[in-house]
Amino acid sequence: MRIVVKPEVCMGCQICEIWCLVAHSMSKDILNAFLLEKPRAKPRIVVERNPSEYLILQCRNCEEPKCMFACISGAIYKDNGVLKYNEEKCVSCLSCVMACPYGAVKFEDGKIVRCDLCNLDPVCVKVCPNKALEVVS
Amino acid sequence: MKFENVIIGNSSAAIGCVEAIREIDSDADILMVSADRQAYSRALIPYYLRGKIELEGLLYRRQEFFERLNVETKFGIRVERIDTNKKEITLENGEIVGYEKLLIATGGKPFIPKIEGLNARDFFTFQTLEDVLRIKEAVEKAESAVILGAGIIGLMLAEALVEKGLEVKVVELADRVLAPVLDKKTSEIVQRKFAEKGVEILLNNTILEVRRNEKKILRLKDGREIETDLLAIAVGVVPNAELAKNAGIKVNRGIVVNKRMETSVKDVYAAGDCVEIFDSIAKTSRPIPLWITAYMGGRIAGFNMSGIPRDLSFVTAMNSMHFFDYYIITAGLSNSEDGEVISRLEGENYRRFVLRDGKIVGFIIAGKVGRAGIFTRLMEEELEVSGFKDKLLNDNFGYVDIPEAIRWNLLKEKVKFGVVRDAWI
Amino acid sequence: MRGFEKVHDACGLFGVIDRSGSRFDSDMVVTAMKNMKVRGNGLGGGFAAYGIYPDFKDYYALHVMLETSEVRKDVESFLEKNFDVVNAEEIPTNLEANVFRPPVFWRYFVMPKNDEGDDYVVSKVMEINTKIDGAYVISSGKNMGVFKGVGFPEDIAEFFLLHEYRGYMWIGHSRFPTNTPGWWGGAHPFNILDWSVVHNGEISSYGTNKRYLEMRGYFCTLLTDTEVMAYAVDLLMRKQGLPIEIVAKILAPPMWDQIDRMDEKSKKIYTALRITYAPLLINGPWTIIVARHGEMFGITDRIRLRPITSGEKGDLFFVSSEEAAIRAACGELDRVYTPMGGEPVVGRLYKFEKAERRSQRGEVFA
Amino acid sequence: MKFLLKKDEMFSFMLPEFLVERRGDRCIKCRVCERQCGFGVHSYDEMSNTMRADEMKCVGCQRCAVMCPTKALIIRPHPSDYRPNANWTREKIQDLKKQAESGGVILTGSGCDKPYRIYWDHIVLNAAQVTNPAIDPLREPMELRTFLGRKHDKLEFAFDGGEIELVTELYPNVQIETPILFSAMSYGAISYNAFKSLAMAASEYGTLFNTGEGGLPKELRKFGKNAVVQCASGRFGVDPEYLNVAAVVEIKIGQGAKPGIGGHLPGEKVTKPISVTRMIPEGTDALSPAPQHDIYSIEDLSTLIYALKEATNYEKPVSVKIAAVHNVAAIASGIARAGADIIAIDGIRGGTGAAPKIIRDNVGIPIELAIASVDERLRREGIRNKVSLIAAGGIRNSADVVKAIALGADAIYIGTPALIAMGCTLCQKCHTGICNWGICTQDPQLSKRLNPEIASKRLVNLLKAWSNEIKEMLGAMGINAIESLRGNREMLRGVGLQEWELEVLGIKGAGE
Amino acid sequence: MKFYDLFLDFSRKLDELIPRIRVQGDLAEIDAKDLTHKEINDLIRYAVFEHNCNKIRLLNVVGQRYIGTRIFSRNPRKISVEIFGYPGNDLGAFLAGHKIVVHGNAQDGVGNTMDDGEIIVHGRAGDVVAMSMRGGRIMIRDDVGYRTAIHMKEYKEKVPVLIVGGTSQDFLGEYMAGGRVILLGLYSAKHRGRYIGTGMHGGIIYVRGKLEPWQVGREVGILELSSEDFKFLEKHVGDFCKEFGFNADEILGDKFVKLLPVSKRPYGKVYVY
Repeated sequence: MRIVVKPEVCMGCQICEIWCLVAHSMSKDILNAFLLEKPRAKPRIVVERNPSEYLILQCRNCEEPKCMFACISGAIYKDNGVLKYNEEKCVSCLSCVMACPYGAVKFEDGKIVRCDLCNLDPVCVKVCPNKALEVVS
Repeated sequence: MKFENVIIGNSSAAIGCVEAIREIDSDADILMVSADRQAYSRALIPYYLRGKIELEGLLYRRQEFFERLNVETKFGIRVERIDTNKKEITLENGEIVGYEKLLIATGGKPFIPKIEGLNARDFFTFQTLEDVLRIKEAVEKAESAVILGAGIIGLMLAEALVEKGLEVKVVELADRVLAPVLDKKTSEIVQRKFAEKGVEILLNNTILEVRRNEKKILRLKDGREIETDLLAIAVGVVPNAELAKNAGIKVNRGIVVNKRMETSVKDVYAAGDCVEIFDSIAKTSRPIPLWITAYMGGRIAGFNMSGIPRDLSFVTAMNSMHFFDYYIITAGLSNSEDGEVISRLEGENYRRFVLRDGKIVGFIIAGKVGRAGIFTRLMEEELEVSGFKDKLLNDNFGYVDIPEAIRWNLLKEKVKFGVVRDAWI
Repeated sequence: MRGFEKVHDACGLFGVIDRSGSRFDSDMVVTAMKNMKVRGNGLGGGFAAYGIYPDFKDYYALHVMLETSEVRKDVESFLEKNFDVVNAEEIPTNLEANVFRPPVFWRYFVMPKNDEGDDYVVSKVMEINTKIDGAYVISSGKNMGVFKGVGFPEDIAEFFLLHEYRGYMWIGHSRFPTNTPGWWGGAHPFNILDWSVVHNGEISSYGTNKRYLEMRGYFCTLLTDTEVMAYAVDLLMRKQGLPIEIVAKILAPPMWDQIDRMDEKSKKIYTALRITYAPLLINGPWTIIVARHGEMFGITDRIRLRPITSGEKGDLFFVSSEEAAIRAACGELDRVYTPMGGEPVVGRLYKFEKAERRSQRGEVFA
Repeated sequence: MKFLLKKDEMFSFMLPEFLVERRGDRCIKCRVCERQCGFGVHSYDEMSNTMRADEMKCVGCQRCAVMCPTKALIIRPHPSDYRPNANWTREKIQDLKKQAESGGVILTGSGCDKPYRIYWDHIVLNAAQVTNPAIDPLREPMELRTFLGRKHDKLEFAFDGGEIELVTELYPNVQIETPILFSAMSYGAISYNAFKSLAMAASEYGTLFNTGEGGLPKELRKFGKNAVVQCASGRFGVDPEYLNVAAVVEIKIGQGAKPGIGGHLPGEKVTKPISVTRMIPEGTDALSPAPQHDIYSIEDLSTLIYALKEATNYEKPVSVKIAAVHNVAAIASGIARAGADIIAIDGIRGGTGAAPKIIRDNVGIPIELAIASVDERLRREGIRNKVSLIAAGGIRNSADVVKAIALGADAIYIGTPALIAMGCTLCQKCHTGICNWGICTQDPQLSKRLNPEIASKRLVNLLKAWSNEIKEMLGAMGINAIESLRGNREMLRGVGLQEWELEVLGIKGAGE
Repeated sequence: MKFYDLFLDFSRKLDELIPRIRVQGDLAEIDAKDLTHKEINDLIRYAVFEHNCNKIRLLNVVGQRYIGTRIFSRNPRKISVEIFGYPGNDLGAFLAGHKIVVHGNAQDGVGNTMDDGEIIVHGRAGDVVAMSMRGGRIMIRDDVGYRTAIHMKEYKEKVPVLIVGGTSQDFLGEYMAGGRVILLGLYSAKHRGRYIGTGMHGGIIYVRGKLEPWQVGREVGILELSSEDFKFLEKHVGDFCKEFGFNADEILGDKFVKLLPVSKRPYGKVYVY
């Protein structure tokens, strides 16, 4: 499976990003996640924005995942068709950042931040007010 | 005893090969023979030394992995020779194993330059588990260290040793650190990082002679003599190709392979640090000792060994490195001056692109490394970027900066072949 | 339009025809209506009888209800002006009968002036009904007549001395109005020319039907929704010459989903009927018996919210709200049939058999 | 909002219309509001790490309040007000100030919002009790199928050889599955996505949408069999194929929101795709003259009606849309006799993408009265079946639909309800070209906000819900086909209406 | 008041009319005497679609409307219709690429919303000629009436052209949004039309002969011709002269002016939001 954006209806509201953050917070509560939790959870979605355009990017869950091929520690692996990431094994060598052709792996505050597909039930897809995100197999 | 697939080696290329074979064929029998006792990740050695991971963490794939993938393993056993006529290999214990397809993934070995008075006990290399265990022990007693070679391995070792409290000097023949991949500006930043931590980097220099009293005394090219408790040599890795060479397989600087990872001999494939391969950007064949190149090479070999013809289409040098939390990613002809060079330096954030015919042939991104993989993709696609080249230098460059007409095409994944379903740790 | 009251009622209907054309007295129809006494409440009953005036069979027989005797002068001068009146008499009545405040009934046998025909008669009837206060033409056909009023049907029969008439076809009605005072003009049957209608039910589409008929020159004056039935039948069958089988499909058309499943030809015909005659779809619960010279038919609404049964015995053909009423009138029957909603049951004189065969072969209306 | 010094601007005396309240305990500074406001109300100030609002720009469209993930925003009419004055209302004062500052004719969007009597709310419906059974629409057949077009007075059949043959050749009629159509909203006035959503929904539900006068883009011509295509005074996008792919061709004479006023799509809305469809150069004003310049009389209308019938080989009903004005009944009679198959009448509360406010709010008559008098007039003349009547302008729910049909309409055009179903909040800023809901805009970033898949589904839901409600009401009346409701004014009673109003509506007072 | 369908109720069925048509190969000749509008177009359709005729000759035409309107088909075959007599209003309305030649005068609405094709009138024409015309060419030998070329429009390469040999009455080019109008003024020294180009916001009007500024709407500017304009005129005036037998060089040698809208957005400032 893969999450893809339909650019013709994506309006760049970034609500997917907001709820992605909440889904990856401790409290899972939007107010607490934003206002109280320190450090604030990191959204997994990549939002590209320039003055006139925007683009929402999720991990493509590639069939041939370069991030996984490049990973020197085995922290990125596939399980039943789904790319997974084991933070404990990761040494932050950034080989995955170097390899991911979509730039879907982020490196923030010394940590690799990457989409986990929310156990195959992606929050971003559910919350999109315009159905601009869809899961394709 | 005969196997359909025999793989010599158990590191990145070997694992890539096994995983590819299993994507195609769940039944084919596979034997993996390796001198190493365990399949661990050599790239993790510096992290182990620094204590970032435990010994357990070095394991790239656990033993269960081989059981689950139904791979027979003979680890800790050296291969004596290959007979390509009989399609057999002979192990050091005399055992003879037949193969239908053979992958040679014997890796590389540290290059040791000729130094007067140097003998094997005097220095450490920094490549294998044995190496690091030895260093770890030595570090406990040492107060100072000298590292020959300011490449990635040398500098990572230097960083690790500084963290351990040693007084570290690095000796480098070139006029700057990481000279093969970085340009002057980035080298300077890296040098500054090391200087700030008290590491002395001796450039345009090398060790001519080793002498000993309590400590080792090193005579340098500039005539200086320095004392040290610990000497490490990290000037590079060369292909470990003797086995192949002895079997009559063509070897230049490394084992010669084509895009399908086939050697000069039928049914014998090679991948990883032991080969030399065509660099799609530099347009020349050379050893490219990189983890991802090894994995991909092994993977491609795996497909071809299983009867699925497939090329390794894009290969070039690419590195991701970090020193004292300063991150650098480079690819291709990253420090070339030949072509149109655009760059932007802001504090320690640095971006440099080398363009030829409007296409990216190399880049250095340092500091905020962001999403450097996008540029590798642009290189691979040979995309004309002159239309938006100014935007490349923005920290937050993304697909949104690529004209819409081509953007969505780029965002489609081009699956050439093979779908990775599972890859366990 | 304002001041109108729609009558809601639940009633008993009955009709009988001798298909050989032999005439018989009112016994069967009165017996049958008596049998269905509980379907009425004594606020309305009535009959139409065909073939009762053989001596004046070429003249329009106008039965006129006069609420006051003064109004008779107006009616008669109107008739003199527009018709040749060959006979005028008060309809004999039995004032002993158990009826409620009976008005006076006169009958006139007339011939239109200047060789005018049916349409002329209709328009003059409408004129009397709308313009002459207190006078209503309750029937206007040739060789037939309507007898109706406020009371149980058998009382009405007694009032009009019905046993003295002989006809080949009779229809009867017993009424149960719920919200209007008994009014003699509001009783059934409703008639125009030789068309008579008795009706059991309530027409939910009354407003739609009425306004369409008004556009066609029919004005509903009798303060009851049954009137639209009579006028609709007159418009479709007399004026436009459509056979009963088609008229049935106008008044009670098949559902669209049923039409959608038909073959192309039938679909086209039914679609044409529904879209052209949409305002004449009679919606709501109803059964009617319609009679004219030579034939009589009964039909219900398309989802049959009100009952109907037909029966045959020898030359006799019956339609009734209840099978029991037929049996009360006639005893053993050769055949009893209960039609589907919207399916007409038809009794015709044998001499119209040819027409009957024709319609039976029209398979799309089977 | 940057509270910066302004230069070179006439100081405005206007009060803000809306108050933007941000609940501090809820705001997470995610800036969704900022990204969602096309009018630029919200902004983030980095120095103070606060969200700010420029209330002068707020139009009260509620987009931000709806989208705010924590529902931290409250947008409500601004409490600052002038001294209450029954004569000089706030709106009148504001309009006047706006004109004093600009010297312009005030434009507005959406329908008339003035409190003229809404007759729908003074008409009640009948239901069956005891004497006839109410019908349960969930289990028994209930038919809403409607045919639009001219009907014959009678059908003729031939009975040759035992077969029944229909002799009469029917006039072209178009079949719809519910008596509700989407009114004319042109591509240009509304966004491509909104336009496409209407087409998709009409096609899915089996009813019609109306292209308005902006043409029908080539790729949407596949929806032609569900399209009413307009031929208006501007004749934009009118080509022979456009006329021939349609179900109905409509001549637009007038519009309820602006009777007697032409259309004016400003040049900035004439984007590339619009210019392709309208067949005029990009950036040119698309002017629709007030009259059609080949129609100066009823005979000329007849000429155009038959020109269109000729152009479509007599295969399609031709509709004429007029605004409800004082002598609408006589006009409608003339239109019927001029050869129209359908007459659409748009009442004073009909919507618009842009109209001078003074016209919108003061010209025309309510549709209830118009449809009642047209229906009655056509019946009196005996020609009601010659045309189908479509009532438009100010229909708000399914009861209004039922009442309109009982007053005499064959079907109903809905515009504003369809827009509301898609998200419109009636902020009345359609004419600005900025629509935060992606409906009434040509800005590609804003129109993206309307996903046709979602919007068409919402429209279909609306049609489904209203149709089901209509069935409920019919069932309650004991009627199982919509044609038995048409003109059935017996089903209506007036409440709180004067004698003349009951007379025009042709209904009795309640209790009569 | 009885209700009539002006066309269907008074037109005979095609079968009855077929004797009125004479087909000779590619050509169909129709005697239009006493035929209604609909009957003529029924016969034209019959000739075109049943007999595959590409040429139609209509004789004895008097006032029948919409000639040529009903030959739209998705098949791009081009039909040519020659009319002898006096066709009625809306000649060639919505014309879909066919050619119509009139030997006689035409009435109002010639080429109404015409899509493509050509209409040539050997005579004069009435009001609203070329209204909302979108493509193709119309040539009128003599004068035209009111509101000629009203709301004519153009898109990309589809540019309608109207050439009038004589002059026009008032409101020529009102609301004009595109296209080209050429007024040759061949029969009088002065043009008498007023309000020329009022509301005009696209297209070009070329006028030969004298034009006073008060004759022109305020949205219009009067300009000199460029060499491109001359090239355009050469082609179309050349065709006009060939068709009607005039001397092109003589006509083109005279002075022309060009009327252009001053703005694509004439009413941009009138409204406030």
